[in-house]
Amino acid sequence: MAKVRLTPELMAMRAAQELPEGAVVNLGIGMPTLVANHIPPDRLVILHSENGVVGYGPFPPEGQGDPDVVNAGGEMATLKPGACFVHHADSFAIIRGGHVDVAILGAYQVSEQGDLANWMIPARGIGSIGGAADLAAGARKLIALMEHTTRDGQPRILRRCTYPLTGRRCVRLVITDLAVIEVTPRGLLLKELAPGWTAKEVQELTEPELLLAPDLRAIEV
Amino acid sequence: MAKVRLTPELMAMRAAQELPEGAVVNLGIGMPTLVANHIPPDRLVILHSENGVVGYGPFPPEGQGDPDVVNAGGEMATLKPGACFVHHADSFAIIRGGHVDVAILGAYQVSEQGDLANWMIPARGIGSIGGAADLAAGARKLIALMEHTTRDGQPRILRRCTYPLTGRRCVRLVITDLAVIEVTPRGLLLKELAPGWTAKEVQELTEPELLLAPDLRAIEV
Amino acid sequence: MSTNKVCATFREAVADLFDGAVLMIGGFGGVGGMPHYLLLALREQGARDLTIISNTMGIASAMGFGTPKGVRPVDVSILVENGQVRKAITTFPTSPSPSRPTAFELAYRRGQVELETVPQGTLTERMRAAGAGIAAFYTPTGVGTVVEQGKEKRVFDGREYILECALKSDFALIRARQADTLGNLVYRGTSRNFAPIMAMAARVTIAEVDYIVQPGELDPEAVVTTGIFVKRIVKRPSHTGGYQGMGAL
Amino acid sequence: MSTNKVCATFREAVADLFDGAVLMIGGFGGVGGMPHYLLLALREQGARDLTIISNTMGIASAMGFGTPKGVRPVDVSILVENGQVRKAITTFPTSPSPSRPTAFELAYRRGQVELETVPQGTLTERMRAAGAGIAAFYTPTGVGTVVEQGKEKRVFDGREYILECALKSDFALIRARQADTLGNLVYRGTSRNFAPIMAMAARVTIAEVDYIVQPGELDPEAVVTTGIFVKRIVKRPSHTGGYQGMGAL
Repeated sequence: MAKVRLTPELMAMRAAQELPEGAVVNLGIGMPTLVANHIPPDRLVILHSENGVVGYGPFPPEGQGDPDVVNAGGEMATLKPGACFVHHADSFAIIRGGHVDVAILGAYQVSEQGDLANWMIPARGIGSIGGAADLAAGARKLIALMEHTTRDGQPRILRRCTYPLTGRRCVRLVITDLAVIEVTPRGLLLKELAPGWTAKEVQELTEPELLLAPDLRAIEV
Repeated sequence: MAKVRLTPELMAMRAAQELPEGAVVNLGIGMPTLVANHIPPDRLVILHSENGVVGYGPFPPEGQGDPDVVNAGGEMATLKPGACFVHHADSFAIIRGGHVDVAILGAYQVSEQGDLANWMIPARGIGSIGGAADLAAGARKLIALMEHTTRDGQPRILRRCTYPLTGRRCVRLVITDLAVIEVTPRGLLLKELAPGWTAKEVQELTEPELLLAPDLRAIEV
Repeated sequence: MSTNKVCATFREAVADLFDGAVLMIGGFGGVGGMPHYLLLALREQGARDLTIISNTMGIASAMGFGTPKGVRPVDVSILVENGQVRKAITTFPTSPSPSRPTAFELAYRRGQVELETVPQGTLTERMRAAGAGIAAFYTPTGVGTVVEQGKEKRVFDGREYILECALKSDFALIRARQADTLGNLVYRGTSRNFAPIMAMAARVTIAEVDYIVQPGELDPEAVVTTGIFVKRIVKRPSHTGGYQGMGAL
Repeated sequence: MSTNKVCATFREAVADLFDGAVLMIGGFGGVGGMPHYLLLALREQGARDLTIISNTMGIASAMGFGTPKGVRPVDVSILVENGQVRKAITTFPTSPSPSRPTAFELAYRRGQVELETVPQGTLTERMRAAGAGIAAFYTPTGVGTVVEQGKEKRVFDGREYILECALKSDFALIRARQADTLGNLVYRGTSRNFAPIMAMAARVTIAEVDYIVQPGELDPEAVVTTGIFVKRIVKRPSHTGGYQGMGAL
């Protein structure tokens, strides 16, 4: 079986499976915004974006967007029936107040303990923290959606993050192009593998030791 | 000249003179709400009420009110063009944030230093503080509108309040049925007298010593 | 995360209110914004030892506020009289008229209930803080008065402030004008008052509304309370105009 | 307490912005909600040593956000490039793409500007606190990260929080859809974002709007920012559709 790394679209499709009916969900900038396109139309998921929209939907067709209806990445979005707008203080009240059931954020690094680093590359000397620290503090469940390794093949899932943190012990689930890993009190639990990959191969690209789920299986999207 | 105590309506008329064009004004429960009826129609004064209306007007004609448009005393009010509604947190942000130019509140007692007591009669053992403490802390100028003496003729303007305070050093002007008195760093300055009253007579009904304004004159309404 | 927020009856809407629950109840004090039918249902349901967070402890039924003689508006007094209230956190425990005391004031004098009196802006801000994930804040309200007793004081920029803590609840009973089935709410006039803030601060917010519409029927720019904050909605009887509409008994 | 809030020109609206002023600038980062014409007028007016409080430090002009090739959206970068900015308090000093740096990032690397990076919710809440008379508050955001450095930490209910202080400004430059002549504002879509909060927190709030109407023409239930918070309003040119309408240079 050929070893396949999941594309961003496939990762977004897998992440969409984590969103239960009725959940209030925040999608971070970058890859996570793709998740909006993969929520089944018959599943009622309330998408919230920190720039003040509740109830947005998939991206509009090319050229049909409204610059006054954008997501957290500044990309144009559509509105679902029942959407509404809130100002920034209310938007972060939703986040920090524990009203977001699931947040999906991109990450540079995630640690064994669920620490998240996603806002600054130390070598750049300057970074943009945006709303990520608030989501890390406030979301009931935080999912990191990230590439498993750096461009030169080094692990991004580490014993300890080496980049400045966005939040401590906040990540509950990691979805990468290679695996789905749960952060548990006992350690990182490998639950799913990208097609064609073995646990051993994923372990080699992961710094902390992975526990194997009894029902370890292939990612299905 | 006959000695006259100002009626509540006349006191409200006098208080209305303190509201400059463009001012944001909060009127407390009781006598202060009467002030709304005595603002000249051509003077733009923005009346704010802590229950969440900005830009209300005089009382409606008997029987024509709307129970969903009331003032802080629960009395029905009218809306002026450009009125809007805000929720309670925004309403008190307006108050505590220093956006109210003038507040006019009733008072049981006012002290020489401008302390205000208007929420609890100790003998009753229970009282209602409402929004008065917030107004005392937040309004840029606080005017106490009150009867000069108790029912049995004792002073309500005291060296020190004997009732529980609503706020310290917050009252800037006192308008009573007998006088208009400014709270200054040097003490209480008697500025205006009710028709037929002398400074000496008012002093006898006032505990702290009154300074006399150079232009002491009769209240005109 | 239930997606069916519409309750068929008021009884169903309050069925799980438990003994000892902390409850926010909307309304400023008069008839507007008061969740009359939820209060009536809660009296029938009978949960006891309640802590009530509300602007007044039933001044509408004490004062009447324009209702005709013999007609009495519904407010929290009906719970007090029914012995369901253990404690109040409120700004107005008493009515403006000492000769027409609230049921709560009478119960307080008999030592049957506890009372925490809080300035209105502080009460509101404490609820908002709970809803917004803020643990505590420094406010100037009440400095130099009994309000500061037992609280930390601190100077910022030369001015004294009091530390006040977030105030959350198990349930909020509020009234709105319209809801869509997702729980988005719009209000009418000054009856908006505490409802949007209580909705944020309660674990379960239950809204009593005049109309329920489909998602998309409310203007997205004019929604005041997002459905995120509302767990249950229930429609008032449509025949309740006039004083009945104001919840009169 | 002036009652004539309508300015005839953008130049007049920003005439008294002084060297060293602290300025809030609305918008999330893209073209929506950005006070384009006020920014252009401020560049012409020339006030220097400004402290800018804004969500981004000009990522729209770095990223384009859908504008055609050769067309560049107006944002705070024009002030940075003109040497008017001394310091930024912001959540996004950099653009998402390292290969398309903001003018601010380049100036920062040259040591020409100061930077305070603040989490977005904290930035917002600090501004709201200033507008609401709250001196400081305890937030969980940033605990265990560099955000907590130099700040007081405190445990409430077993959880750690950071003390953050109110953040006010001399001026706020915001954009809204419509104003009435009293300064009441309504917005459009996600372009609402920071504007209602900045309007509370600034001593002088200046709103750039598409339409100015008479008092009474806005729905009292749908006004988002009360005129109490708005000191000046100025109308955008009506001919600015398309990318011009988005403030392109």
